[in-house]
Amino acid sequence: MYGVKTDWFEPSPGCHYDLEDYESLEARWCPGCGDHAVLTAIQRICRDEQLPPHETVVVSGIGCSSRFPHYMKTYGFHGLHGRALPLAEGVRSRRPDLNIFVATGDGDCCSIGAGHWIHAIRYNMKMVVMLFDNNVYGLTKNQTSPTSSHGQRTNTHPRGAWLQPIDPIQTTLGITNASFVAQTIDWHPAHLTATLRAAHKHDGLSFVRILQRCPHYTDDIFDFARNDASKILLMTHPDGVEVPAAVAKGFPNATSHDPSNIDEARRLACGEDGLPIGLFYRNPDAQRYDLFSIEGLATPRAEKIAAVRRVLDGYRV
Amino acid sequence: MYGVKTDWFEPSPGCHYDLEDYESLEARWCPGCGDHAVLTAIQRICRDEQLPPHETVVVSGIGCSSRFPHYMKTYGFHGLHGRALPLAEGVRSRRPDLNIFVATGDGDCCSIGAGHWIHAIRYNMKMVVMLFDNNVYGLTKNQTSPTSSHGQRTNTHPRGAWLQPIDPIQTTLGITNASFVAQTIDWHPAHLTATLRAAHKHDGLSFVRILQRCPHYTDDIFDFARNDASKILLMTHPDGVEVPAAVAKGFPNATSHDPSNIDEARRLACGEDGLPIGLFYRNPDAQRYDLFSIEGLATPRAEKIAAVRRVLDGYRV
Amino acid sequence: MMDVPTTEPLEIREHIVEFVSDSGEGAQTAGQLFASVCARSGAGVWTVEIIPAEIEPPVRSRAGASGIRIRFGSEEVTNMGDEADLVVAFNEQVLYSRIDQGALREGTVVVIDDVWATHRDESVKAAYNAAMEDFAERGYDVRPMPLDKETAKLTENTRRGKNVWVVGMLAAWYSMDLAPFEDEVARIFNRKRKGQAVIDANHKMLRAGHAWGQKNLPVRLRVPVEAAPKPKVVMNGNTAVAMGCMAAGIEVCSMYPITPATSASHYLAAAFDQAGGFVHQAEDEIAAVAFAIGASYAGKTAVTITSGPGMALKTELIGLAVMGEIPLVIVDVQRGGPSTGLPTKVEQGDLLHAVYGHPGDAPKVVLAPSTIEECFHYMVTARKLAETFRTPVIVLTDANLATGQAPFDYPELSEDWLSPPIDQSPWSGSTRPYEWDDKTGISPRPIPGQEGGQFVLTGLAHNEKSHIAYESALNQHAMEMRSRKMAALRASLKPPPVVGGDDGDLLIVGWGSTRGAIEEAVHTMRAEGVKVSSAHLRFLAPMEPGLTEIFARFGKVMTVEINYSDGDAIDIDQEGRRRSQLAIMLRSATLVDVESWSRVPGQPLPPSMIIGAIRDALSEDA
Amino acid sequence: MMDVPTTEPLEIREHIVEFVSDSGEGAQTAGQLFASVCARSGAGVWTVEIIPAEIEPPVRSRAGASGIRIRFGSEEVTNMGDEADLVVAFNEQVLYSRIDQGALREGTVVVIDDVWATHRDESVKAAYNAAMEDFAERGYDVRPMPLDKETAKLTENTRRGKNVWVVGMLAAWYSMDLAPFEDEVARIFNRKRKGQAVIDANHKMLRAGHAWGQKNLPVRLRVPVEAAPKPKVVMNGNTAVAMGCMAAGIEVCSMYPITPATSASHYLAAAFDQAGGFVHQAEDEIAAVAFAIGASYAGKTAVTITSGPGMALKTELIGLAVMGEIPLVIVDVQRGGPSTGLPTKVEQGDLLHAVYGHPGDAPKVVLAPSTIEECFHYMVTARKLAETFRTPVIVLTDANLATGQAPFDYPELSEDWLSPPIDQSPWSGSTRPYEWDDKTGISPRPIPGQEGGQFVLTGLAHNEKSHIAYESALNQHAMEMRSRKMAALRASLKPPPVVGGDDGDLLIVGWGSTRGAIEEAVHTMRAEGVKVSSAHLRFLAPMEPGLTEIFARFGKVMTVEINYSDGDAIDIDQEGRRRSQLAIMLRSATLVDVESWSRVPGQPLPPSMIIGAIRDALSEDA
Ligand SMILES: Cc1ncc(C[n+]2csc(CCOP(=O)(O)OP(=O)(O)O)c2C)c(N)n1
Ligand SMILES: Cc1ncc(C[n+]2csc(CCOP(=O)(O)OP(=O)(O)O)c2C)c(N)n1
Ligand code: SF4
Ligand code: SF4
Ligand SMILES: [Mg+2]
Ligand SMILES: [Mg+2]
Repeated sequence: MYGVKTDWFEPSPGCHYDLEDYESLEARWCPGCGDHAVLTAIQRICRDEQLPPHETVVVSGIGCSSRFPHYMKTYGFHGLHGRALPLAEGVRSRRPDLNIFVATGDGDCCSIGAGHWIHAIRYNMKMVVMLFDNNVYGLTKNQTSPTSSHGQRTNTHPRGAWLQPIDPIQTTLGITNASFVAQTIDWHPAHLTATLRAAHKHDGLSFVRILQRCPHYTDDIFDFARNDASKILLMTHPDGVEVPAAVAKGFPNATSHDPSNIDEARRLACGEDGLPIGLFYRNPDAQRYDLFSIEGLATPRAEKIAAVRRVLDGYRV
Repeated sequence: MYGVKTDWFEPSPGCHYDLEDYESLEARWCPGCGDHAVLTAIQRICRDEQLPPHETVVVSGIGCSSRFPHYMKTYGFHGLHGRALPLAEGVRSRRPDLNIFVATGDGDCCSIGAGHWIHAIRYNMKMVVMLFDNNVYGLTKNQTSPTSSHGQRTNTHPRGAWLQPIDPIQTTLGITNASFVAQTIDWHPAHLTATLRAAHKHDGLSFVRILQRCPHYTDDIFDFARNDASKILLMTHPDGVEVPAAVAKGFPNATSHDPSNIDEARRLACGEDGLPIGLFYRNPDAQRYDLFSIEGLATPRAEKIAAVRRVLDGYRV
Repeated sequence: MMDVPTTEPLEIREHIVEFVSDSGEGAQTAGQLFASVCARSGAGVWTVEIIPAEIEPPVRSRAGASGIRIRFGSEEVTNMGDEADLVVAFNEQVLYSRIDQGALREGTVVVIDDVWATHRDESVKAAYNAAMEDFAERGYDVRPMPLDKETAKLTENTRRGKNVWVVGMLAAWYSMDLAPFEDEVARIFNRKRKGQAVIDANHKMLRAGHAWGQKNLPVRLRVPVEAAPKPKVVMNGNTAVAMGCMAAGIEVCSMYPITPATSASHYLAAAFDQAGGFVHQAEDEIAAVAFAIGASYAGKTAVTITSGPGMALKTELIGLAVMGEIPLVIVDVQRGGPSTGLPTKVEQGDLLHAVYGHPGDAPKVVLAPSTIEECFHYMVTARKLAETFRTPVIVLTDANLATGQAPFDYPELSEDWLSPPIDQSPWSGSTRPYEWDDKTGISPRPIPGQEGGQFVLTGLAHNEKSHIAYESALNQHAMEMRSRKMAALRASLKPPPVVGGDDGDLLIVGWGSTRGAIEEAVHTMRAEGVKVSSAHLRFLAPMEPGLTEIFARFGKVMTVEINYSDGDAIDIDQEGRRRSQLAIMLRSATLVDVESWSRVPGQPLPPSMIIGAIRDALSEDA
Repeated sequence: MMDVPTTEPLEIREHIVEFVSDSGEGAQTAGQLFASVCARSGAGVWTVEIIPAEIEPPVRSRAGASGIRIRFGSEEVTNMGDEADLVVAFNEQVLYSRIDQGALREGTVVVIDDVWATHRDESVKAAYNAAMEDFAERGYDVRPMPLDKETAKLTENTRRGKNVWVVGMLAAWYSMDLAPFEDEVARIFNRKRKGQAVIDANHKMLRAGHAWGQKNLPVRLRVPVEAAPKPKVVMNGNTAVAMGCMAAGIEVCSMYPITPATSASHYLAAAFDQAGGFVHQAEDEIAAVAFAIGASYAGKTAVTITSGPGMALKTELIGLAVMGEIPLVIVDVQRGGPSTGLPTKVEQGDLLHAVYGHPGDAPKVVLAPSTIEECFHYMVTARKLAETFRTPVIVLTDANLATGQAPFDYPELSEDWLSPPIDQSPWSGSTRPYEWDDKTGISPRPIPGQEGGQFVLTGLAHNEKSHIAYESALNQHAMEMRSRKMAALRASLKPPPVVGGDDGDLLIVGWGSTRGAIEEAVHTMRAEGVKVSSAHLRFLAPMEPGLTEIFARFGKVMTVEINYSDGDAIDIDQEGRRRSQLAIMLRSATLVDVESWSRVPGQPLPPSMIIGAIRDALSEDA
C-alpha cells in the first residue's frame, strides 16, 4: 500500500509517507484497549491521504485516550484536562494549512470540557474530533463518567452510578450549527476507518463518538453488541459513511439514513432500533468560524503598519 | 389578595406573607428592562404560594439579571459569573426544606456556564432555573452572547455577530434527564407568571427560558412578536402551562402540545410554526439527584460517631 | 481667586476641572472635547472618567453621576491630581456624588445649573435650595448659571445641548480660542457619523456658551502652554493596549468580556481587521486563554486581556504555557478585589497572583506599565519577550490606566515591532524541541508546519525531546532551565532610575499606575526640602536589579501601593503583619525592612495622600 | 551482616524492606500484610507505595514496577528512610526500576526469584543472568530464591501465590510468629469478600514460605518491639483525611477526580453513607468547589479534595468564599508541578498559590499536617476554624502523606468534633449579616431557614448588611475586618516547638510531610555533636508566631522543602535568586536571611539527603 492511495492527493515525487512516518513511541495503553485500534485507523488514514506529518497536529486533553498524540509522529499538543477543543480552535484559527485531529475522552469532553464541547460544535472549525467513550475515567482509575451507565460500579460510586448516562450524540444534535455527527466502534476496523476518513474529508468540525473498549475497567459494556452484530444498527447512505458491501453484510440490522434529516437522526440516536453506527447528521452548509478567523491572514507587513498608523491618526492631537 | 391564596398551603395563624415581605432594595435595572417583570412575577408567586421568605433562596451568577437576589427579601446568593447552578445544587443538596430559584443570563448560563448547565439539567435537582435571555451581555455593556442573532452588532462584533445563535431550548432538550423545559416572555405577565408557577410546582429542575427585553442594548429584538401576537405560538395542554381562556384568546396562534412528546417538542422548538411559548417537555419520572444527595440527612450524632468507629476499626491494628 | 477684578486673564500653571451630569446628558463628551483641545494646544492633560455603577441609573441621583475629570496644565500631567478647582454640575445630586468621593475642597468653584431653583416640582426645588445652602456652608465658591435656560434658546432637548454650551462658556473662562473647539466638535460628530446638521447645531451651542461667558464672567483665567514639539496622540490605557497589540504585530486577541478590561478588546474589534487580526470572544476565560495558547503554539503569539476574576480562571492554563514554554501575552487590567470586588475601580491587588499564583514553580515574566504611553509600548516588549524567552508574559495595568486619558508622543512605528512571519523552514533534525541552553534556559522552538520539527507539547514533566520523563534529576534540571530564563532576562535589565536624590531619608518604591502621583508628591516634598526620592519598578518578575544597593542609601524604604496591608493602628506584631504585595516581594529579596503605605480606596491615590504618607513616615522616625 | 553463623537471631533496631513485582503479582498486598502485622505487634512502621506510571504496563518492565516499601523498627518511624536493607524482587527488571530511583545501596540484600535463570525464553534468561552479574558488581548481597518453584508446588497460577509465600519466608527471617500473619490474611481476604477457600489457600502458602525460611535461611533477624500501650490504626494520609472528614461531622464531599487526591474521596464514597454523608462527583473542579460552597452557605460545611491543577481551577471560587466569608474546607494533596507535572509524585509547590494565589487580598487559613495522624485530626481542626472564623481553610498535604501508611493512636472520637446541627432559630433582627467585631473581624452568620436572617451573599464589595457598597472607607474597613481574622487566629497560636537544642549553629525550618525526615536527620546529626535543630510549621497562614525570636538563637536558618529554588551553583545574585516557597514567606516576615535547601526529585526527601544538606550548610560557614 506504500504511497499508492493518491486518488485525491498528488504527492510530489519522493514524498511518499509510509505508515511508520506516523508511528512514534510505542503505545502504552493496556493490552486490548480500544485506543490502539483508533491509533491504527488514524495512522492508516494519514498514510492513505498522504497527510504530511509536519502539517498534521493532534491535540488532546488529559486521560488515557489523550495520550494519543505521543504515539503519532506528527506535531502534537497534549493539553490540559477538558481543554483540547479550545486549544485546537486556537491552532486552527490562523492555520488553514494544518490537518487537525482532536482526541478527547468521555470525562474530558462531556464532563470538565462540556462547555467547550457545546461551543466547539457551534464554532464548527474544520477538525476531526474523536470522542473516546469508554464510559469511565480510565487514567484516574475508575471513576464514574457522564456516560457511565446507571448502576455501573466505580470508585466514586461503589454502590453504582446514580444517574442515567448522558447521550453525547443527542446532546450534540441539539446544538445549533452541528455539521457532522457520527458514531462508530473501535472493534470494527473497517467501520472505524471509514467513519474517521469521512470525518477527515468533511469541511467543518466532525464529531465522532467512538465506543471504546476499556478492558481494564469497563470490560464487558459493549459485549452485547460485540457478541451479536444484530444489536447494532448500521446506518448507510450515499451521503453518509460508506462501507464496502462485504463489510455491510456483517451487520444484519441496517438502515438507510439520510444524514440531512435531523429529526430522524435524533430518533435513531435514541437507540430503539439498535446501537446506531454511521453518520447521523451532516450539514455541509453550517457556518465555519475558521473562515472568519483566517480573514486578513495574508495582510502584508507594510499594510499592517499603515493600518496602525491610520488608527493612531484617529487619536492624534 | 393578602394571604388569601391558600388553596394548597395552609398558613399557620399569623403567618400571612404579603408582597412586601418579598420586596427588598429598589430594583436598579434600566426602565423598561424585562427583569422588572420577572421580579414582580416571582414575588407574586412567592406570596400566592406563601413561601416563607426565610425558607426561600435565590441564587444567581453575574450579570444584570443576576442582580435579582438583591431585590428579594429572601435569602440570596449573588455568586460568580457562570456558577449559579453548581452553587444552587450545593444549597439544594442537603436542604430539601428550601425553595430555590436561580436567576441566570444568556451569557451566564449558555456561555461561561454552559458545562454546568448541561450537568444541572442532568442532575435534575428541584429548583426553578430562570434563563433571562436578552440575547446580549447587558452588565458588561453590549457584547455578543451565544444567543445573539446572526448579524447583531455589538461591541465585540461591530460588524455583526458571525455565527447563528444557539437555541437554549433545543440544547436542553438534547440532555438526558431533562424534566421540565419551558419558554415564556417577559412582556406578558399572565403567561410569565403561569409558566414560573408551573415551574415552581414541578418536582425537579424546571428550566424556563424567558425572552427578556433589554431596552438598552437589544431594544427591538422581540418587536416582531410584541407587535404581532400571531407570531407567537401558544402551546397549551392540561399537563402544560395553563393560562385562563381569556388570556389564551390573546394568542391567535395556539396549539395543543402534549409535553410528554419530546419529538414534537423538538420540532416546535425549531420555531417554524411561530415563537413557541409554554411547556415543551415534562418528564415527572426523571431521576432526581437531590433524592440521592439527601440520603442520611437525619443520621443521629451518636450514629455518626458509631459509624466512624466502625470504619476506623477496619484499620485497627 | 476668581474674584480678583481684572480684565487681563489670571495666569495659572494648571487646573482640575470636572464635568458631572446624569448619564445621557453628555458631560463625558463635553469633557473629552475640552480635554482634546487642551492636548492639541500642547497642554499637559490627564482625564479620568466618572462612571455610574448602573447602566441606566435614575436621573438626579448620586448613583447616576456620570462625567469626567480633566487635569490640564502648562507641563506634563501624569495623574488625576487632588481635589478639583472647578466642577460643572448639571444638578446638585450628581455633585453630591463627587463630594462623597472627596473630589472637592473648600474654595472649589462650583458651576451649577440654576434651573432647579425654579423647578415646578416642589421637592426638587427644595432639594436644590437645601443643597445650595449646604454647599455654601462647605465653603465652595458656588456659581449658579443658566445652563438650561440659555440652552433652551437654541434647542428643545436641553439634555442634549447643555454640555457643549458649557464647553463654550469654559473656553471663555480659560481664555481659549474657539476655533480649535469648533474643529474638535466637527471631528467628534464626524467620527460618530452624525450629519452636518448636528455639527452646525453644536457649533451654535458652543458659540452661545462662549458669548455668554465673555459677557458674564467677571474673571478670566489662562493656562500658558507651548505648542508641543512632536505630534501626539491622546487615548486611554485600554486603547493604548489595543493599539500596542496591533503595533506589535499580534493578530489574535482571544478574550472574554470583563470590566474594566473589555474596552481594550472593543477597540481591537473595531480596528483589528485593518491590520489583518481578529478578536475571538470565547465562551469563557479558560477557553479564551486556551485558544490564545493554541494560536501561539501554532506560531501566532496571541494576547488575552482580562481582569482579576478572569486571571483566576486562567491560572491553570498559564501554568501549562509556562511548562510547555509557549509564548503568550496576558494583560490583566486590575480592578478591586478580592472576588467580584469593585469591578469598575482601581486596585493593584493581582501582583502576587501574577508572580506566585500558579501551583508549582511557574516562572514567567511580569511587567507593569506606569503610564498610558507605556501601555502602548509594553505590548511590543511583551510580545518580543514572550517569543525570545518562550514564556507567557503578564502585563499588569489597572482601572486607572485603563480609563485615564493622556497625550503621548506619536509612536514611531517600525516593521521590527511586528512579529516575524511564521517560520516554516525545515527543522534541523538533530535539534531537540527543548534544547535548553545551560546558561540562559532558552531553546529554539519548532512550529507546526516545520518539516522534521514534529514534537508533542505536554504539560507533564518532560525531557529535552518533550518526552514524558519522571526521573528525579531530569525534573530538577528542567525546572532549573525554566527558572534560568528569568535570571537571563534579569541580567539584561538595569536598576530602576531613582527620582529625586540618590540618597536621603526616605525612598518610595512603587509599581504600575501610581508613578505619576508618587513622583509628583516627591517633587512637591523635595521642594519643601524633604529628602525623599522614589524608584518605580516596571519589571516585577524578574525584578529589576540593584535594589538592595539603592535601598541602602536611604534611611527608610516604603512602598506605596493600591492594595491591602494591615495598618499600624492595631496590635499586630511586625512578624505577623499582613503586608502589601510589592513590600512582601522586596522584603524577601533584599531583607531590607521595607515598610508599606497601602490603601484600597477604589480610587487612584492622589499626590496629596502620598504626601501625607511621606510626612507620616518621616515623622515616625523623628 | 546476614551471614554471621548463629542460631540466635540478630537484633536490629529497624529495617527497610521493599517488595517489588510486575503489577498484578501482589507485591503491594504482601507488603501491606507484612506491615500490618508489624504495626499490630507494636513496631513503628512507615510504608510507601511503589506505583507504575501506566495502568496495565507490560510484564518484566522497569515502567511496570509495582510494590511497596516498609520501614519498620523498635521505635516510631516517621518517614520512608534512606536506601533499603532488603528488597524482594519478583524479577530483575522491576528491581532496576528501584535501582534507578536510588532505592538500593551497596550491601542491600536482594531476594530475587530464581525462576528466570532457567526460563525457556533465551532472551529472558540472558537478561536475568546479565542482571545478576551487574547486581553483584554493584555490591548488592544477592540471594536468588525459588519463589516460583516453591509456590508452584501449591498453585497453578504462581503469579497469584508468590507474594504470600514471600511473606511467610520473611516471617521466618525476622523471627516473627506466624499466627498474627494468619489472622491478617483472613482479615484481608474477608475484607475483599473472598471465600474461605481463598483464605485457606493463602494460609498454606504462608506456612510453606515460613517453613522454607526456617529451613533454608542461614541467618535470622529480630526487631525487638514492645506491645503498643494504646490501640492503633494504620492507614495512609488520604484515608486519614477521609476518616477525619467523617470524624469532623462533615457530610458533603464535593470533588472531581485527580491524582493523587482521588483516593481520599474513594474511601469516603465507600463509607460516608454510614455517617449520613455523601460524595458528589461534580462535572469539574469549579463545579465541585461551587457545590461545596453552596452546601456550606446553607449550613453544611463541606470539603473539596483536589491537587494542584484542581486548585488552579478553584482559584476564583475560593476568592468568593473569602469575600462572602463562607466556611469551607479545601484539601490540596500536592503533586509535582507546574501544570500537569508529575501527577503521582510528591512536591510542596502549592504553598504560595494557597497563601497568595487569589487575585486581590484574600486572607484565608492554610494548614499543613506533618504526619498521617495529623491528616486525620486536622480535618476536625479545619472544619472548626472554618466555621469559627467564617473562612475557607486550605489543608495542604502531599503525595507522600497521601500514599504513605503509618500507625497512630486510635482517635478518641467525640461528639464535640462533629459540626453542630444547622442553626434554624430565629435571627435577632438587629444583628447584621456581617456584624464584624472590630478586634477579631468575626461576625455571626445567618443560615437560610433562620427567620429574620435573610441577606444576600455577594462577592461584590459590601457593607455589614451585605449591601453592595463601593465607598472608599467602607472598602478599606471590610478588607481590614477580613484580615483581622488572621490576626485573631494568630494571637491564639503558640510558637512552633524547636526540636533539638534551643539554640545552635543551624535551624532547619520545614512544613508538611518532611517533618519525620528532617527530625530524624537532626537527631542523627546531634548525635554526632552537630548543633542543629529544627522547627516545623503547621500553620502557614496565619503563621505561628515567635519565629524571629527563635531564628535569632541560631547562626543560620534554612528551610528544607520539596519545591524549586535556584541553587547556588550558577551566577545569580542573592537579590534575584528565585527561592523556595516557605523561604520567601519567612524572609519577608522576619527579615532574617533564611536560606533554603530545596529539591524537586519527585520523591520524599530521605534523611540522608537532609543530612547532606546540613553538612553543606555548616561547612559553607566554616
Ligand atoms: C484539572 C484536572 N482535573 C482532573 C485531572 C485528573 N484527570 C486526568 S484524566 C481524567 C479523566 C479521564 O477520563 P476520560 O476523559 O474519560 O479519559 P480516559 O482516561 O477514560 O480515556 C481526570 C479526571 C486533571 N489531570 N486535571
Ligand atoms: C469570571 C468573570 N468573567 C467575566 C465577568 C464579567 N461579566 C459580568 S456579567 C457578564 C455577562 C452578562 O451577560 P448575561 O449573563 O447575558 O447577563 P445580562 O447582563 O445580560 O443579564 C460578564 C461577561 C465576570 N464578572 N466574571
Ligand atoms: S485503563 Fe482502559 S482506557 Fe485506559 S489504557 Fe487501560 S484499557 Fe485503555
Ligand atoms: S442593560 Fe438591558 S438587561 Fe441590563 S438592566 Fe438595562 S435593560 Fe436590563
Ligand atoms: Mg473515558
Ligand atoms: Mg444577557
